[in-house]
Amino acid sequence: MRQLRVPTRLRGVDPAVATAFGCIILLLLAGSIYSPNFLSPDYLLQQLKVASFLGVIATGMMAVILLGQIDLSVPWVVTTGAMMACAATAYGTTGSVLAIPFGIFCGAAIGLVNGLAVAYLRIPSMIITLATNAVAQGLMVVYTGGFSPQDSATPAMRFLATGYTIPGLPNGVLVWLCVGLAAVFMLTRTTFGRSLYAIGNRERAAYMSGINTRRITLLAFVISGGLSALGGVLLAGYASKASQSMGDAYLLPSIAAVVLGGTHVLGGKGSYLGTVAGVILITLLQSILSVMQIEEAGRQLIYGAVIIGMLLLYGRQKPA
Amino acid sequence: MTLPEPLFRMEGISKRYGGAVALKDADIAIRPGAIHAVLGENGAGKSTLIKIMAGVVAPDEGRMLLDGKEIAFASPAAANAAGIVCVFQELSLIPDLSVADNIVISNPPLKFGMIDRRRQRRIAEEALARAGASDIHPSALVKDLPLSRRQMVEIAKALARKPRLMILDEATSALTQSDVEKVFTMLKRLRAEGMALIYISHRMHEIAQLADECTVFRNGRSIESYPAGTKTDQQVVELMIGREYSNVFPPKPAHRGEVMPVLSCRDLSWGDRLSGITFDIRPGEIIGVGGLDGQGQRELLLALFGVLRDVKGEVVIDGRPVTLKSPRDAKSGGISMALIPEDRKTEGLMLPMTVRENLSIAALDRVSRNGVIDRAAERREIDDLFKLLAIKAATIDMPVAALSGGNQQKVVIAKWLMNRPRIILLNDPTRGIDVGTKQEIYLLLRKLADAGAAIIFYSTDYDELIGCCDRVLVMYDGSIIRQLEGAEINEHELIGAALNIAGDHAAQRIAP
Amino acid sequence: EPKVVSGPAAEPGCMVPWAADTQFLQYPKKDGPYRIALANGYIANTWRIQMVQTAKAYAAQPDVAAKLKEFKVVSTGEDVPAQISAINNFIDAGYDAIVVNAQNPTAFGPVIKRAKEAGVVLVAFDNILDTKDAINVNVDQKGLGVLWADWLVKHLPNGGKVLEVRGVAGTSVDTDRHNGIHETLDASGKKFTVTEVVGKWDDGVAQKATADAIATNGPFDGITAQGGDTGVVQAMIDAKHPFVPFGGETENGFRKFCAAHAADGLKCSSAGTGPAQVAVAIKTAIAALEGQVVPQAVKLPTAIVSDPDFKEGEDYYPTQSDNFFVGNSFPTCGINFSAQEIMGQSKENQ
Amino acid sequence: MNKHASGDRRFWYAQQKGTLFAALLFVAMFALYVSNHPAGFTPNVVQTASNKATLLAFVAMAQCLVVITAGIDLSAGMVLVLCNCLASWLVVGTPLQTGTGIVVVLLAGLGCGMLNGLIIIFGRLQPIVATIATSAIFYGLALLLRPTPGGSVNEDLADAFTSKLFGIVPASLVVLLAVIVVIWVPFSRSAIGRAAYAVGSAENAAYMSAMPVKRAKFTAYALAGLLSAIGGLYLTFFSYTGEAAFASGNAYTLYSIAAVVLGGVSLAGGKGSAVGAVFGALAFRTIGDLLFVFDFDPLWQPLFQGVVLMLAISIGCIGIARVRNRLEWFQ
Ligand SMILES: Nc1ncnc2c1ncn2[C@@H]1O[C@H](COP(=O)(O)OP(=O)(O)OP(=O)(O)O)[C@@H](O)[C@H]1O
Ligand SMILES: Nc1ncnc2c1ncn2[C@@H]1O[C@H](COP(=O)(O)OP(=O)(O)OP(=O)(O)O)[C@@H](O)[C@H]1O
Ligand SMILES: [Mg+2]
Ligand SMILES: [Mg+2]
Repeated sequence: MRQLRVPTRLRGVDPAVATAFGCIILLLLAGSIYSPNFLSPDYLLQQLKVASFLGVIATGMMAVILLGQIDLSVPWVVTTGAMMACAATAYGTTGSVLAIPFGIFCGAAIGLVNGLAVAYLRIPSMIITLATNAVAQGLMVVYTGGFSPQDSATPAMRFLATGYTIPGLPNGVLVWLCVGLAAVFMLTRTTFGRSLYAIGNRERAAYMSGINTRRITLLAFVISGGLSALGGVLLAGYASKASQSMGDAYLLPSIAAVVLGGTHVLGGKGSYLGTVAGVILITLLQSILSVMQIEEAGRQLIYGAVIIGMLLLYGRQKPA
Repeated sequence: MTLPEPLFRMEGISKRYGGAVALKDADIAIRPGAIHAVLGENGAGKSTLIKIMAGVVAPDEGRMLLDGKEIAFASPAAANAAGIVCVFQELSLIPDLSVADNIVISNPPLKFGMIDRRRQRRIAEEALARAGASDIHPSALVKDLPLSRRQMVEIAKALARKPRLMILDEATSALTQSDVEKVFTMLKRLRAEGMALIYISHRMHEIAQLADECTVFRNGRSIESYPAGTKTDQQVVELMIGREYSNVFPPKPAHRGEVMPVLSCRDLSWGDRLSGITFDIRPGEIIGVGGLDGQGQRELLLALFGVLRDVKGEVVIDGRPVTLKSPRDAKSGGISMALIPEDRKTEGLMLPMTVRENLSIAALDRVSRNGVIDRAAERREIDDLFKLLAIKAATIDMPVAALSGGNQQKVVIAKWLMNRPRIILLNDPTRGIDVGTKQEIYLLLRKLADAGAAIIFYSTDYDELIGCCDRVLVMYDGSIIRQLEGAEINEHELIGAALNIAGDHAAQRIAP
Repeated sequence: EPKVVSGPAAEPGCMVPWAADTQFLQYPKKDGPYRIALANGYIANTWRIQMVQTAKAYAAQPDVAAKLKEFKVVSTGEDVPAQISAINNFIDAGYDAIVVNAQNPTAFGPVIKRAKEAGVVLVAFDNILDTKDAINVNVDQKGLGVLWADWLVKHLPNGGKVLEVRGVAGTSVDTDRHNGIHETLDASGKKFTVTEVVGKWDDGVAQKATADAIATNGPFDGITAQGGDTGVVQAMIDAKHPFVPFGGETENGFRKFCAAHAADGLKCSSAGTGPAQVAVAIKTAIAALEGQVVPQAVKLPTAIVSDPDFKEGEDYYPTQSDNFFVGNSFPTCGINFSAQEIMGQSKENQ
Repeated sequence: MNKHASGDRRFWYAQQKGTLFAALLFVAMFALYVSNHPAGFTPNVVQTASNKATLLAFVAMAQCLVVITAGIDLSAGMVLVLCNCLASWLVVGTPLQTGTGIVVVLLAGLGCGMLNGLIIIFGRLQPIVATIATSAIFYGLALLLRPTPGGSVNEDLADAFTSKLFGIVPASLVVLLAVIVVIWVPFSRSAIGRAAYAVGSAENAAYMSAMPVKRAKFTAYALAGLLSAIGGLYLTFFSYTGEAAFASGNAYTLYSIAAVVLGGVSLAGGKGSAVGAVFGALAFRTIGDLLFVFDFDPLWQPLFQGVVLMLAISIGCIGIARVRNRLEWFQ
């Protein structure tokens, strides 16, 4: 009997993810003490809609974090995506039709620069993405100042973010759903996903196994850039216009959401469902705090304390 | 002759990891001034036992006695304080620190509360000298050293702590013969000084040479303790594996007719580490690579596998010259090469990932279509490999890190076999593997060769080269200095060539 | 070392003293042309970009350009020490006057000292400096809050539920405007319940916060916002919240909404601090260098338009970007840029 | 023995490469700056540059300590902001009150760092998200202290700390040097400091080698808090006031990461020195200074800064082209 064989267990839900969803319910219940409206379907759908922007952005962030890298260029890639999509509308109907793809393309292009630098020049992602963020900001400032910017969202962008294809379900959520399903498929079923995890765990071993580590890394950054830009496009649709600072509010929350969802910051471990939970948690927490009538100082204190509390509940790493 | 009282004693120790039982009701008694060998096949629980001794993990049950007094260790530091020091199988050096830093790591010499670098340097030099490794520069970073040097540093580090009980868990697995000699001399000296020593190794002849007492483990139980020399190797091995055991190496086939070489090297050079490497290998052949450690054997394998840049010379595969720029090129389609790397922890495995994911990582193309993994096909391939290599794992969805060292090594081999490679490069593949498994691997290699694979096999263990290989290339200073064939492959010739002792065969030098 | 003199200022119509007790200063006359620097902090938002563009355009006007040997702009980002250092550098480099949009009004004590020693004229605008040793050109931030609150008081004779969208916490502008709003509402004697959310002067943030507030605490009888107003209205529209009286800033998008939905109840008062105040600051600096009498604290007129006075092409531009700040001219100072002209300038040039 | 001596120099160089590179980068950029500055290489110009740069240098040192343990402190900037707000209340009045104030501010910073350490070590949380959370807490506290900018500081003291010694040497540089000598040198040479490096390099091996893993991490985070507090104190000396500035807190955090990387400290942990981080900070700050000496359209300035930053970090990776064993990419 040299070989032990236990049939594959049905893979249960990760307890951390389950706890995260438990926290969401707890949060809503806590909110409902303040105002019963927190449990109304309208409010919940609205939160989902708002969460979808963060959700799309966090998906890209997750791909990069799984590699053991990070993407700090999110703020201005979001803005670039939004502004460039709107800018395209200045070029007639072709422009309007291509607005959304063009916005995403611009984000992916910045992602490509990040990816090339990280994969081929081996510059640490934390710093190169900081630099591309600065460059993207510089470009957008030049653009805004010099080109009489066209910054209204097209009807298509409005529709994508706030319209309804399925009654009751905002399109933004639908977009997130599609992105999410694609991400789950990619992470669990494709060679790309496997390679992502492998590189995140040990790049050297992945390379020695004949994985094209550079291409995978490059691709992950391109995806992150593209999805950030898509987030920006959605955001522009939601606000019906693009503006300079629209991405600022998404960097730290997207990292927090991914990590809150159980993904390991050093890479190689994490599930998409966890990220979904993290995104919803962050969005709800921000929203509930925002309407509570307390001083901003109190909000910040509670925000920090609640995140730490939740992490302590389920986000603890295994003891060494 | 009365034996001295045991210094350290473990009674009824059990340890479970989740459902897996690593140790069950194990006993052992260690005396001062003796070398105690612990034997057992992979996963028998040896490492777990000594991790408990060294305070790394806590036992579930049982008690430990030091000098007759019951004791428990909360941490490695506590065990250290009690005089128990361990050279772990999984090295515990800090790669980014210097050799000297590492040697004094747990207890650096202080002056005004700061580390006294001069004294640290002296201590390190002393310890290195005691371990017989004064060729290592104390300021070198550990990560820049080859594995065998690291193991010497690890031993020096243990010595610097002046232990009462020193444990070596497969501490010599990556060492070459000459290093092993030095270490043995040192161990014997320590024994004479009255230190208690525990020695774990899968190399039987080492144990025969060193041990005073032996304890055999099987499936987490201590099966038997006996004074060394009271049992034959055969008996010991049967104790270990719990079944009969015969002849280690499979027979070598008779010389085949002339077949076209599948791979030929013409004048391969790389910087000052490789020069003028020329040889051929035919399908069905197992070529050994020998020599002292660090003579360019690893670089040769890496160069063939496309890892090194600016390699001069020609690699010809199936009669066509090729340029390989990455392992990906090397493993792909027509070439179908595989490399079992030297360090499974950093180059072979993604430890936290599951057995399944590790196994199919090198053969993803094989089990996927358009980038989508076919889980059923993957499963089938894995089942085959599990059977072929008899890998011991509760489920394929458990992390590879939870397997014992030997089974991890099997996974590394298996993952490349999934690719059905035609050319297999092995970099010391039996390191840390028990006799039973080693034998399986030798059989496997022969089976693969018979099926048409060409195998290049670097080993630090001469027995293996002698028993397994059809030809052996002995390397010295980056060149192939001798090629041994047939009856020439014996210990005498191997050592002679490795030390580059000019002899009657000097004329046969292959390399310029 | 400026002399304290008695008023009025050389251009009394433009350089209105802040209060009755504001001192008038006369700096020693220097010979032109002058080297003037603009030390800006953050730049990556529309207001600041528009401000910098206006400064450039103003400095390029022939009569102004004739007086300037050099006009240099440096933006240092969010961090105060960098801006302080920038001013120090300008002093060391021998500039005659430095115009500054301070990141923090209280943080410039040491620089003000140094500028004074070096005889450099320091003019602050937008975020003014807490000092009597520099010239401040400012819009009455608290007064803006008062204006908006008065508008609500006027339109909600019986009081009611008001949503207040605040700016960036911890800044003096936010606090001043907030205080203005609350003091006025409290003083009205009517019963107002105010729900506060933080919009950070950003449309996206304000829109989300407003949407949340409407869903949980709505509906409201009146709204006031200090920035990000376009987003606030957008959130009302998305939530199908009835249009209510609104006191807000001067973004083009906001005014577009106001003009379009006035008939449905979106009665707006739009008042704010236009980016063109930088031109007034430069003008004041030049006047000071020329030895003219200037008030230590200049009070700028507030650009205010209220329902039903929104005029297309003058108070708002329906085809233009939402992000412009429309109040971009100070006629009493002879500064008559339109936002459109400023932001579109290079495109026209090309 | 001779062989060992030449080996020593080689190994020393290998270990100090990052620091040397940062120093070189800084000297080159600063030379470019000063030689184009209208006022030239005068004490005033140096003083201005050093006052601005030391602030970031302190935060970069803080970040460096944590990064050495393979952690990261995204709350460093907020600790600076919090200590700035606190100092604007406390560091005033009589010399005794001022002194007490300084001590309290430093202790507060130390406390913040210790809180980070405790949460990360005993809560076993990932540093990146734990410090995102604590930075919200620190900012909340800062806002409580200073809902609007204001407060004051003992101006004599502040001037002394930001002035020039003997009319030439910037006091801030002297303080920076003193902090390196008093905090960094003992730390890096102590057993705890070595453990910090070990933890960053291979935590498991460090644990197996019986090193004080937890104590090392805790010390690193605590000292990081202290160093950020020194930064906060300096901010107060520099600006005479306190402000709960969210954006600038975050900016300092991100800049400190950039500085640390420019300074040759590996974000993977176990490598680099605070001296390198300080040079990194100085170099990073000089990028901003370059705006003065080159005549750029104001709207192009942010782009210029981004591009220079990108170039600066790209210089460091030239070595990758010379790597002959591809496995070295993965170290
Ligand atoms: N896995 C990798 N990670 C990071 N950088 C890489 C990786 N592989 C290659 N590079 C970088 O990309 C560049 C090109 O790599 P490539 O493998 O094509 O080089 P090469 O084999 O030396 O080619 P040539 O022999 O033509 O010079 C190299 O300069 C190297 O720095
Ligand atoms: N961390 C762990 N989690 C789960 N199971 C473990 C863990 N460590 C060891 N085991 C299991 O305990 C058993 C004993 O392992 P141990 O490492 O002690 O074996 P060993 O005798 O040292 O083998 P080898 O000769 O291969 O090193 C193995 O079956 C192994 O799978
Ligand atoms: Mg073992
Ligand atoms: Mg083993």
